[in-house]
Amino acid sequence: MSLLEVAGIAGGYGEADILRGIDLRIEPGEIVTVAGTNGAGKSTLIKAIMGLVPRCRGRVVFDGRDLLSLDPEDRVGIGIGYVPQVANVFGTLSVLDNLRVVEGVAGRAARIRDMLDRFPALAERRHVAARALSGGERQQLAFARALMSRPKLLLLDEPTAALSPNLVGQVFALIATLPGHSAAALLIEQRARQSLAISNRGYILDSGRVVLEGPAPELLGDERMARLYLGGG
Amino acid sequence: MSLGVHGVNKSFGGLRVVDDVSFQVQAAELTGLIGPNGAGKSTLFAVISGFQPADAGCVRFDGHEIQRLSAAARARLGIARTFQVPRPFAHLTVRENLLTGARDQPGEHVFNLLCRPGVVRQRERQIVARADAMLEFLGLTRVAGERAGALSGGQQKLLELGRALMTEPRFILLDEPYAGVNPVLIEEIERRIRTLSEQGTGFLIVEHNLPALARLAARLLVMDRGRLIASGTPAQVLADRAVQEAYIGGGP
Amino acid sequence: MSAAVGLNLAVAGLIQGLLIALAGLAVSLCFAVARFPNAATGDFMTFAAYAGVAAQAWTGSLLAGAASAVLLTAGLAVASYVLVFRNFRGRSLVAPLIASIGLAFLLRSVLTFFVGFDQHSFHVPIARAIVFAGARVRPIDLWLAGTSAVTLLAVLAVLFLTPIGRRMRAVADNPELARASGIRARAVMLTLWTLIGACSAVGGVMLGLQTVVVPEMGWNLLLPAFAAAVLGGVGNPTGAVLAGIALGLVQALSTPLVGFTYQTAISFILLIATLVLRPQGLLGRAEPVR
Amino acid sequence: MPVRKWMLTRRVLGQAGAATALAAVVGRPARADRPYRIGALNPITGAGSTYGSGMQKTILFALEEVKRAGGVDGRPIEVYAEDTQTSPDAAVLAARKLIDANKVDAIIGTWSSSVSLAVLPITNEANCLLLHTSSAPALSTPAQNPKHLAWRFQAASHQIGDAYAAIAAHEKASRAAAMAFNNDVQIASVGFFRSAWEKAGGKLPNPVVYEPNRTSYAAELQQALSEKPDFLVVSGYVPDTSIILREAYEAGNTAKIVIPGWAMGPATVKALGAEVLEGLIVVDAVPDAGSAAFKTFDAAYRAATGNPGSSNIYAAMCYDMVAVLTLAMQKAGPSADNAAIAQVIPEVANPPGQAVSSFAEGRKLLQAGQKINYEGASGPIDFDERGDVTPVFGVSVFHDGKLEQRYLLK
Amino acid sequence: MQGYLTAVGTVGGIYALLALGLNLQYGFTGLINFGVVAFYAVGAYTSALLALRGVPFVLDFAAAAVLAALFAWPLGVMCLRLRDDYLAIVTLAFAEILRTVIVSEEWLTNGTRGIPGIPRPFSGLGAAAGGFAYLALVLAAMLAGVSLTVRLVGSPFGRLIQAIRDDEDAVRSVGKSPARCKLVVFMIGAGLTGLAGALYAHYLTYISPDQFVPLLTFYVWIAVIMGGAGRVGGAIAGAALLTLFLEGSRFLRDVLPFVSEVQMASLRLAAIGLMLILFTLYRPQGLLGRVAR
Repeated sequence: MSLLEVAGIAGGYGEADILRGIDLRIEPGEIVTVAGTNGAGKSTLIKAIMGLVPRCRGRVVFDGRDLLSLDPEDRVGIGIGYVPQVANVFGTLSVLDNLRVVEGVAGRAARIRDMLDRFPALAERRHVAARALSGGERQQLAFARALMSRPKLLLLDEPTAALSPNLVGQVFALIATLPGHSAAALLIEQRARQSLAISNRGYILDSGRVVLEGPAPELLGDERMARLYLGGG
Repeated sequence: MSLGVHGVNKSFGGLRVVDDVSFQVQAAELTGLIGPNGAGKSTLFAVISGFQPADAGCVRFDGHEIQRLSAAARARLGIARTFQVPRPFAHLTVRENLLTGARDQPGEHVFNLLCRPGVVRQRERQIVARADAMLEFLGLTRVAGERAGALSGGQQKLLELGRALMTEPRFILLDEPYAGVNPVLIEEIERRIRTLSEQGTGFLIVEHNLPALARLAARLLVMDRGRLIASGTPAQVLADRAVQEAYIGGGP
Repeated sequence: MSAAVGLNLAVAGLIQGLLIALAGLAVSLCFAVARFPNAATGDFMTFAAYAGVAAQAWTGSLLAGAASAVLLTAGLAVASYVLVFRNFRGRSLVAPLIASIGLAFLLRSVLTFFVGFDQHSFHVPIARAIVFAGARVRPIDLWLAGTSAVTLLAVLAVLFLTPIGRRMRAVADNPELARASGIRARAVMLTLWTLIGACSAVGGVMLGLQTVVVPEMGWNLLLPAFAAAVLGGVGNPTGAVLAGIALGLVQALSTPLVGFTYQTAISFILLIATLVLRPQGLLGRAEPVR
Repeated sequence: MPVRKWMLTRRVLGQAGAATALAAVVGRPARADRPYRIGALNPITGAGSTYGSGMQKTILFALEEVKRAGGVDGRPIEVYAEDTQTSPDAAVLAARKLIDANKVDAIIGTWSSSVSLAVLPITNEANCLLLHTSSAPALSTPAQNPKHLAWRFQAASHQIGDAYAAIAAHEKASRAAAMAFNNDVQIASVGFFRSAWEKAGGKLPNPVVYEPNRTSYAAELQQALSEKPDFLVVSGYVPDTSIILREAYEAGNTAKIVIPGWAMGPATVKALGAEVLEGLIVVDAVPDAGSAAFKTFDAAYRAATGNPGSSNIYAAMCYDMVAVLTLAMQKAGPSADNAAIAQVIPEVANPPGQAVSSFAEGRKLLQAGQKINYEGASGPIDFDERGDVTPVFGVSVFHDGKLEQRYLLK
Repeated sequence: MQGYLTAVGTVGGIYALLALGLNLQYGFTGLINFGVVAFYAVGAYTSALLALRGVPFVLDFAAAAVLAALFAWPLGVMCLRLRDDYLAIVTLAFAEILRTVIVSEEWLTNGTRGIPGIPRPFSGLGAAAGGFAYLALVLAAMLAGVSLTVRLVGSPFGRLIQAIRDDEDAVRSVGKSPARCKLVVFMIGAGLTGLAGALYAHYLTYISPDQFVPLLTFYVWIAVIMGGAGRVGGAIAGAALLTLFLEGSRFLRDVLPFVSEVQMASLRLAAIGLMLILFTLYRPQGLLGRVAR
């Protein structure tokens, strides 16, 4: 059984649909890239899985449970973590508080120690308000916060956007370690090549629909993929 | 006539989104601006159109420094822009959206409304005629009376283009005009842009649909992580190794 | 102005400021987490004062009276959340604001329906003031100041030192991210409204102890409370407390300059000036554009 | 008050009047076909609510007394009640309703100057009498009261001010000070106090004007006491006066404090206690506790409300309004219009004439063609040429938690 | 009875004018003005003071409207570039400051003594005809307010206002200034409110500071919310409903014999409060309104 199964999900915020029937699945421990042009509905897809899209129809099954009837906070409880693209930390809270705030974590103190061990930069600045962190530190904190609840699936919305090149590498390295922590990841990425390189499979969205899907190596070699991005370059 | 940015910097909360960018765009030379997400293209648009103040540097239009002008004043000067995610007036009809874009409607001042109703009516007739022609061109005539919020994303993109054109701009900043628009219409829009460009309207276009942009643009600018990393003809730019790196990401 | 006069004014201003701070804290908490200015805060205070007088008459003990006032008002605040304000999630702040004005009217008229418009008062021993370095300090002032300060600190402590307070600040910071971090809104909101009720209740009882208990007493303190909440930086509870105290002091110390009639107006003039010169409030952080 | 009872009263009054009217029609025709209608316009709610319902009840039982005494010859009386909400807007609409819908000939019992000032143009225009309990000087100026239809039953501000000065002299004050609630009446009365006191050779620093609804008046008090006065007038209302009295005590004040009677309620005594109030001087156009009219009023008021008559000076005024109005109607005759009735008001209320303390007594003497002088529950009720009552002030002092009347100022 | 109905109609008409002003500001443009009573007072005092100095009525009324609008100008300039709710707080504070000024600056306003003897137009016609003529004047002013609103809303200016409510940035992008439009609406609304104040002052012939309390602002809000924000008919219907309600409770006592008059006052306020809550919860668009945004 798949970890996440999305079938015919459609919906949006205002009157018009942004998602127009998307099918997608993620197996346990798998990294899946979702790419596509701006406005294709990538962020909306992630938010819909998280339960943050007001109008949403279709079927979303996670770990055998129907998600659409659950509140976002309850989806966290059954093993979904979420790192939004912007505003992904509580700026007014200290680094430590950003981690402590997560509810329903068994052995929280130990888990926080784990996280600080894993992200030494955060450990150093644990009493600093999160809004004072650099872009890279913020991203790490957002990861750490999402990982606190030991998610089985991590939803990542363009985690490398606007990061400096060496940080981009770090973030991808970090994502690559997730399966080792028995977490699957759904990754939205603009840097499709780097992202697919660490992914098992990928989906390409356009106008709220899946236009291309397949195993990551295949997609990387697919000339349609290159054309979509570089006009046959 | 030209539009230029000189040494523009813009940061958000310690993150430098636009990093010392300078370039000059001639009206006669249709220009595309490309780069991966987060490269700072939209922020640069916001700085040029007056929606964000630059931290440093200046913006020149037609030889004048304009960075002190409000967004509305820049639009009146002839710099029109569209938004990446369409922002129609959701509760107005499609036609009303276009009417709102028209310039020189004295009826938008209460004094004229009460004291010169004839002038207002006459101008309104002209504007409606222009709007209807615009609807025709955009293929939106069928939905002219519908509320703009009910349109599909692609239709909203078109509407927004039309609204910008209604301001009779001399220079247009288009933020992803093709996103969500069907291919037939893309060619249609392309033709129109080319016509306008030939008539002397300047264009700076951000677009991810590179084939379409490459057909249209005489020149491409490439941004990555806030910096301008390349510029030249489409063929030159797309062959550039650094550009490919920035776009799809380098190999492992 | 002699030093003694100034000192006495400062004492009076401090007491007044602590009262404004309590009300301002209740307003600010609500604005930060529930995201609307609660115009019923003043009438929560009035309710608390009446409840306190009644409970004191019944039990004969001021402490018991005050304690029951806090409990009852906290219950009232929670009930108003459950019955009214909970239903405004996702609407603009105007709707809950208008509803809170309605709630204010409703509360006050239910009070006057049953107890009428007559003046009531707490029974407290009245004693001569202690003269201390030229300043007259009434024993009751010390109690009022002490209790207000302890309450203010306690509320801030809940906010900054407890898990639920941390969650509350997270919701205030970014409600969507809070939900996506698994923070349950219900517990946070119930705690929030309990705090709002308790804070208003202590303010109401203090006000009743210092003055007299009449139906309009809390409503009259609402504008200064709003002023404190805005001056302190919208949604910044610590700022609201400091701004409330500052407002009280400024009002009192400005009287030699502007006279007694303009005393109250001073805080509003300050408020407008602050909004114009520093829209984010004196101690506020810049609000992200929404 | 239960409305059903009130409606009953209204109907009974009407019927009783009608019977009287029938009897009278035989002798004198004229206007007797139409009852004389009185509008009781009182502050049932709002700031004046402490007094309003007592005032309304008093008007009803006073008219009941008139009816029991046989009524006004040839004039049945009806009464309609309305609430001013102590707000000029609401009062104007209520007055309009009374005059236009209920066709009243007289409006009695308005409280607070802004209400009376707002109602006065309406009554004036409709040739309607206005008997009020407000003290604003403007109410009896020729500009506002051109037809002389408005009559003041409350001491005017200048009279209260003079009374403060007289008390200060009586108490042998050397340095006086004053505080006033920021409204027309209170500022005017301490203003008059100041001019009277300075005319008598005393000196008074600027009165401290304070705002309502403050949480503390410590600063105001401090300023008022800064010249170390031995005599302090605090001219305000119940809530603010309670706070000021307590804070004055806490601040160790030694000056004698004088307050007007309306600023003192049963709640004040309960809240402050004997020690704080000890020595407090209360001045009021007090019902002459010895007068017969006051005794009758007091008994009826206790029966109607359960409180002593002395707790509501305005109710006593309303009692006198009914008596003076009905006596004047009696004297002017059944065909008289309001101008004629107004003209004889001083004739029934002022000396010379035999002193009477009720409508019943007065009616008998008037029927016998004698001159009368009504001596009322709220004072002797004598009007000056402007239509203002010239009151007698009672000065009382708190001692051992009780208010003891010490002397009268005439 | 006719005279009473005339009076109710006059007061109701003045409320309707107030509601029209606020409806223009809040209903159509989303400006949260909690200082209605301040502009009302400016109008009332301006007109009263001028009339007492012998200025003709027409000029008094015009000056009241203009001055009220001018008072709105600096407030609008200060606030309209800030967040929506700042205007609410600033106008609320402005109303209190203004009341203090009226109380304190006796040389101008006669302080707490108020201004008696304000002349009333048509008083020469006698009580009945004069009252009726004044009612006609108030209704004419109300109709002028209605036609102004209708004209504004249906005009290119009204279109721009609606566009501003949808997306201010998009309005800027087509070269129009949202702040200017909002300021104009704020001033026009204040002008209508000032005119209402003038009509009130001359009707009552006496004004004092305690007639201009915040409760009045909330009454006007209640009228707009109940009637339906953003609808011309809504403002009128709301004002009518409010007047009916406030006056009707005078007669309600007769059918509720177990309620004392003091309690009746409480019930009146309680009902208003409850209606506000229920309307915002269950019918935010008001009686006649379209769906609130």
